[in-house]
Amino acid sequence: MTRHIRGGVPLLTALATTLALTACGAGGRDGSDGGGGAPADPGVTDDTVTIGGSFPLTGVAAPGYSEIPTGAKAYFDHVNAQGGVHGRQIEYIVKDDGYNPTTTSTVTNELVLKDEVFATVGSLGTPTQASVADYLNDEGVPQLMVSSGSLQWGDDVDNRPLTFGWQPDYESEGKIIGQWVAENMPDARVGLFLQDDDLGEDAEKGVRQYVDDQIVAVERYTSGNTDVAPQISGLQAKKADLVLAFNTPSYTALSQLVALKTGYEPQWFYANIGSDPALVGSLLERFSEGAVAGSSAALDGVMTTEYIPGIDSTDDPWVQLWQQVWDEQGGDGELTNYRIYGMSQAYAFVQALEAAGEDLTREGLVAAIEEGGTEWEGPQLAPFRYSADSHMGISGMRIVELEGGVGEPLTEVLVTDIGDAEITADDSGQADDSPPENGVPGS
Amino acid sequence: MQQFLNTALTGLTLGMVYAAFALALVLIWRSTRIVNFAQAPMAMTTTFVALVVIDAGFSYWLGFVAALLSGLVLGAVLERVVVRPVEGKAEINAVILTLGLFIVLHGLAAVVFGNRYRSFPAPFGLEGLSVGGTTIALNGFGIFTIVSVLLVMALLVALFRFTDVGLRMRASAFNQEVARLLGVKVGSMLTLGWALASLVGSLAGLLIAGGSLVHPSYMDSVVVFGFVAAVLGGLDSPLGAVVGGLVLGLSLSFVSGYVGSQLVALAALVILMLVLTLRPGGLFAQAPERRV
Amino acid sequence: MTELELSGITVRFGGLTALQDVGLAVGPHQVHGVIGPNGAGKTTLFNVACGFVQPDSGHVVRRGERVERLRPRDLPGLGMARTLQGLGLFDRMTVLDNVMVGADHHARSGFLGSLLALPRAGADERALRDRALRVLDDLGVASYADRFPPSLPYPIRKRVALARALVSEPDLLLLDEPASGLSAGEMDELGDLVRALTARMSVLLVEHHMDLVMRVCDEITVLDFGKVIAHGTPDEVRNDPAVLAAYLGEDVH
Amino acid sequence: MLTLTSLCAGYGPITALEDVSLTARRGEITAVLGANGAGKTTLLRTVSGLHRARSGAIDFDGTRLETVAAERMPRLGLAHVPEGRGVITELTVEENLRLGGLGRGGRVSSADLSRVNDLFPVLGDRRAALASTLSGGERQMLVIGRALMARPTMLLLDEPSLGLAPRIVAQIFGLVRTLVREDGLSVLLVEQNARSALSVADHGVVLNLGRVVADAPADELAGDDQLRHAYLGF
Amino acid sequence: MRDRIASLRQHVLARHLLLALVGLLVVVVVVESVSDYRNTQLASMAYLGIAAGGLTVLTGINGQLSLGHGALMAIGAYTSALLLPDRDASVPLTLVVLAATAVTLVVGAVVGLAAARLHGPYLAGATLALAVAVPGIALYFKETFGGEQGIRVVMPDIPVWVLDAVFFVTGQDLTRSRFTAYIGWLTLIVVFVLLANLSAGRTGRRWRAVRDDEVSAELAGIDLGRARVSAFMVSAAAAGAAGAILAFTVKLAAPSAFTLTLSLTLLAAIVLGGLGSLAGALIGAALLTFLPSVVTDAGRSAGLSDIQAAELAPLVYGLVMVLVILLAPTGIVGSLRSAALRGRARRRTTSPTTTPKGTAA
Repeated sequence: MTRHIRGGVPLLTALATTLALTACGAGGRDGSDGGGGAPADPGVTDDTVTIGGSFPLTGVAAPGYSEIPTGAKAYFDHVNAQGGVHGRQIEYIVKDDGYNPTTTSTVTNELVLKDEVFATVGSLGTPTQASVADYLNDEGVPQLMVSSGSLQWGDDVDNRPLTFGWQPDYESEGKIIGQWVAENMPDARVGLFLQDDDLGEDAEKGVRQYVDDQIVAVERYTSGNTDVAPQISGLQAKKADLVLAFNTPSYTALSQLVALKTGYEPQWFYANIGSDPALVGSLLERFSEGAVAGSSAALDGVMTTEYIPGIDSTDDPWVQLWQQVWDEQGGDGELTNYRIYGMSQAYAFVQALEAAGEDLTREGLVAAIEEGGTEWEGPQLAPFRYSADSHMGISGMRIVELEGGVGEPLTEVLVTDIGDAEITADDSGQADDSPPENGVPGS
Repeated sequence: MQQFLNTALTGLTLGMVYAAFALALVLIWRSTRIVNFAQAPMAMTTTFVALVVIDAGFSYWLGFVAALLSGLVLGAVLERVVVRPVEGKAEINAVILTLGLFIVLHGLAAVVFGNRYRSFPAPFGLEGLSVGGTTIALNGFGIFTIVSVLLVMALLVALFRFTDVGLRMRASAFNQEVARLLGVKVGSMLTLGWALASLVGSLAGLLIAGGSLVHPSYMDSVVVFGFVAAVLGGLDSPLGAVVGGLVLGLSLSFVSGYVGSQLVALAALVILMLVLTLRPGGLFAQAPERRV
Repeated sequence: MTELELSGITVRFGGLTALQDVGLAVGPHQVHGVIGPNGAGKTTLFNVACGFVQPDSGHVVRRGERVERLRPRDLPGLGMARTLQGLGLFDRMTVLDNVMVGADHHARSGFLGSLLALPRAGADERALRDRALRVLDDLGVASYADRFPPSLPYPIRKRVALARALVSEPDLLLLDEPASGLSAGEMDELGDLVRALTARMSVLLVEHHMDLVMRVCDEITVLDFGKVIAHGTPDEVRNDPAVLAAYLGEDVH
Repeated sequence: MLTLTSLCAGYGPITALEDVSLTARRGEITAVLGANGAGKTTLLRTVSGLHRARSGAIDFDGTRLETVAAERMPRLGLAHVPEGRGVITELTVEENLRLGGLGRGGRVSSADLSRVNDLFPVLGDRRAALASTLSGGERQMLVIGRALMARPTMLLLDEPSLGLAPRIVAQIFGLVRTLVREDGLSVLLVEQNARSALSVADHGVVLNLGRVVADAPADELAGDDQLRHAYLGF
Repeated sequence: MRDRIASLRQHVLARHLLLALVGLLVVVVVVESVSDYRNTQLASMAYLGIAAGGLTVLTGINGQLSLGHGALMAIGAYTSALLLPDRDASVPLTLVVLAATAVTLVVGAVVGLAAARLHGPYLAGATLALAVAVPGIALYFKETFGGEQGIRVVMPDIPVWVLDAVFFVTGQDLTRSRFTAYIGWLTLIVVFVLLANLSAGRTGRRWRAVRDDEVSAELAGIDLGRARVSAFMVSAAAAGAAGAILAFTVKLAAPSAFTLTLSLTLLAAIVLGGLGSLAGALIGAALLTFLPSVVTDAGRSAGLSDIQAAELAPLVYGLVMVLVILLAPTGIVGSLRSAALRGRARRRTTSPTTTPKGTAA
């Protein structure tokens, strides 16, 4: 009974102490930007610009994706070593969200409120970035070059004026793949293997524009659940002999394993996102003993798409640049396609910084991308679609067949847009660009 | 038809693993009246031990043995050092303790081995067997799974039925005080019980990992399924655990294949609640438990 | 009219018959003892009387009315209270709270009253507390009101347990082995207390300390092997050869 | 053989034994008598190491037992025979017996098994049955037989008559007597059934409220009012 | 002695309201003086604290263990998210919290009815299954619950009168994170006052009685089933409110937020703080909110990589949890309290005269 009476005192003490501790902990940082002074945007000083990004460094999506920020960082270091952009060094803060949208929300809060970044750049994942898009736009923080092909990054400029995509969207990819199948494999019984989110949905929309009547089965898996046996069995039961798969790399490995177990041998067509031969190969490598040949040969004969030159195109000047940057600035490990992805993205961001000029503001940066983005040269095979009406990224890709880890082109570079835009061969000459001497755009 | 067969075969293989895991839970429950929720991360830890051995260039089998042995040791050490003080105390303390161990082992594995997916090899082909021209969802590793679980069960039966140590262990499980009066070192028997259970749990961990991806949480849902399987058979009955595991494995495989894989855990929950409501002592109970 | 009547009670556990056609009646302001060797069925009979065990046949009659499917939680409503052999005190609650739980059925305020701490609930609480303190005072243990039971000596704990039963103001009290663990002196005090209680209620007592039983009981029922082997006043019982045989056994040779 | 000196024991705040001294002599049956709650079972549990004494000494053939663990007792030749409920019901009759034989350390000898089966033919007949299917009398025989499997020199018998009909009680006590006479066993017999116990015992000790109130040869006690008093309070 | 006890106990509500008021003052001062980032952390602490408070009632006071409280929070969070679809069609936040609480209360009643029959490990296992099963429902009914991406929570604009009122009191503009922190802590204070009322009154006493000894509780006329179910419902309602605050803070209701880890975290909070005390629940929530960054920094400076260091915090809770159960089963508050009691007992025994019964002033 007395414990009720006294119970309140510790309760209050606890409350007061913890709150007081919070207050103390925050003391240093607080008022630092409260007072007046230059109206500079957060994250920008005369000689630095601080940006951030959240990536799955741990968890189911980590293989491969966790390498993207290391590539970007290496390229930023390369630029910094050349004196930065307009005299500013780029500081890139990378947070781990484990591909968990709730965690993304927390770490993005941290990036914005604690680290006070100028913009987020390259942050990865559809569900993850969707959870913070409104928040970032509300806070006025540009959400640049999201590493995902969802339509959310660029299709809704009115509501998300600060959000920009980078890679080709899944709908366009679906359309390009769909048209190719309709033209080249008109008799195939098509099965769809889809991740159960925007990735699968957008892609399905695109594919169905061309092969709606060829589709015999649609199976969806939930990211995080590693048992895909029911889905593969479903495809097999419907006798699909061409599987168009829009999934992350781990699920490419898992689907191959299950197919092996159930003796299912369709023609596989993995969307770009899940088809990195080196990564899938390394995931499958252990399952040897005559079951799966290890390394990159695992995906031989599989079709996929390509929108930037990959690690195996050793003759490509861009790949040579990336190799040089990685050798000089990179950390542990080899150059991989994911690191190339990160570097290509970082290259585009540096272009944006260049274009935004000496007086760096968030508004100015956004305007610069909208104005000049379509003209930028760079490693991408097709141009960006950036404009005041669309923030969508790269406009096209080519279809390739994997052989020994190398993509043999089956088509030229095809460009299109979402909706009923036509698919045409790219005539911009973008694929023939070569990088500037020192590897820094605009110099 | 082929889908039905494949679903059933997948369920059978999975059921065997659940059975092994449930058996591990039952062994510990019988001897110490504790449901070892830490069984899942314990098995995960030993699987990572195997991975370390294999990564160091040794064969799968050496890794396999290393995992089982480390399971044995881990079980014994945890019982002696951590669990012993709460045995026979308020049951809620034991539950919280095993959940605490759950978190600790998880965290430890994440720090030491990294919180990411890694592939884990299988000793036999992953290619499905071919029967009459069609390939069925049972591969060499699946057969190995079934055989090894059956073998371990047979060994356990032999141990308990035909050896003096087994007799002592059973006596300790059923009546500690009488066992002590008859000269049985009950403490050692409990330690041995935990060690054996942990070994069986490690086997389940290795079998789930084989030919698939592992990460620190890969066994988490298995602890739920193993628990449901154990309750299905009545927590006290090793035979019940095996049957419960098979029933659950098949049921869940069909739910996953025909309803939706998202609802597998929900199905397990529904099965659990039905059993607890209709037959609280499990499928093999003679009569409902009596109060006071 | 009798306070409590058990008639024709038969209880079987599996194949074992724990009680067979057992009957007894407790009159007003009477102390009725149930005795018998270990395993005779005393506790089972007691459990029938308070609803923990449902008899296979026979019934419980309270003040002339048959009670169908008696449940333990019905006891306060029937004006009955029971102590437990193992005391069953709430170890992580104060002595006062322990006793207030016993008085719980006097309170009228409900969940909402507690949730919002309504004035009515406050008044109820005060009334319960006063009741509880009064009973603790009567038993001479009011000074332990804010202590926790595990920190108290055993005889004090026994009194607290008794206070918890008495605070519901029963007119039939069931005492389960109240003397176990007490010293001879404490047992005498207990005897006086039980006698004093008869002014307000009847008592049904299971006890194996014979001297206490003989001293306080008005009537005694003796069980052995689940059957009544003797019944009567203490004097009648103590001279009954069947009782002597049950307790002391028979010569083997 | 077994000597207790000023033994005190209890549970938490309850004192169960106070200053108890007694001696059980070799080759004799010593009966410890008393009503429920007199402290008999605590006495036995304290001797066999299931319960720790607060003070006092326990000497068994020159070995001090106060701090010896219960599981060591069978090796010392001391067998605590719990009442009939102490069979392990989940094991078969033979497994119960084998378990008894393991207590001494080493393997179970088939000679011991057949000797016990000779003593209790009913156990031999039902060797494969689960102990849970035995009657009360059979269970009592099983616990005694199980104790004998370890070839003890002294039996501590806890209420062997509990819940048994007089005919069965007589049978069991007769058997105990035989064991003492023929095998030279010593027995400490804790009983509530005083007359039956005294009719087979050599010596009797009466406990009341945890204290020794009488200690005398059995035939002397049997005619004494002490006993009636301790039990019935008059 | 008795009089003093009586007078103090008489005004349960007054005492709790007074505490609440003081608490509110502290909250205003702190929320106004720390950064937006700290305020988001404070909001997180609030929802952890509310849920832990509810779990304390269930586990600490009623003795039932639930690993399913993460799932119950999910129900509150999804309810809130469905009520806040976009900025224009918003329901007032107070109503949102109440609705989340009510819906979870109903679900809690169903779960509680099943749980009341179970004990110890069975209850733990069943609620564990609940924790694992519920996110799957959100995935399966994708149309309604948004699948893996979950549903966005769009916080309505802060009402002008609130902005004005806060500015009037504090002289500062109210930012969004500050606003969320206020909502979280106001909810926490209301929930805690109600829980404290219950705990101090007849209902709480019945719950404790059921926890400590079922047989005795039943003999006192308490319906065990009803007591258990009511405790579960109250606890679930608190979890629902916590879910709403989580939705406001994270601005998203997604399955990945309500994994087994969340449920285990809540359990860690109440064990760390001390089972059975609301103050402990709050301390536990504070530790879970603020400890990770401390531990991570420590790990990093001890030479671990960033990713490894990030995994340290759960390891530390787990270790502390195990140690608490082994060494101090009553937790932090319990240990302090018993230390205080020992201190008092020592003083009591050293004082020359013992106070005779009933005469203390």
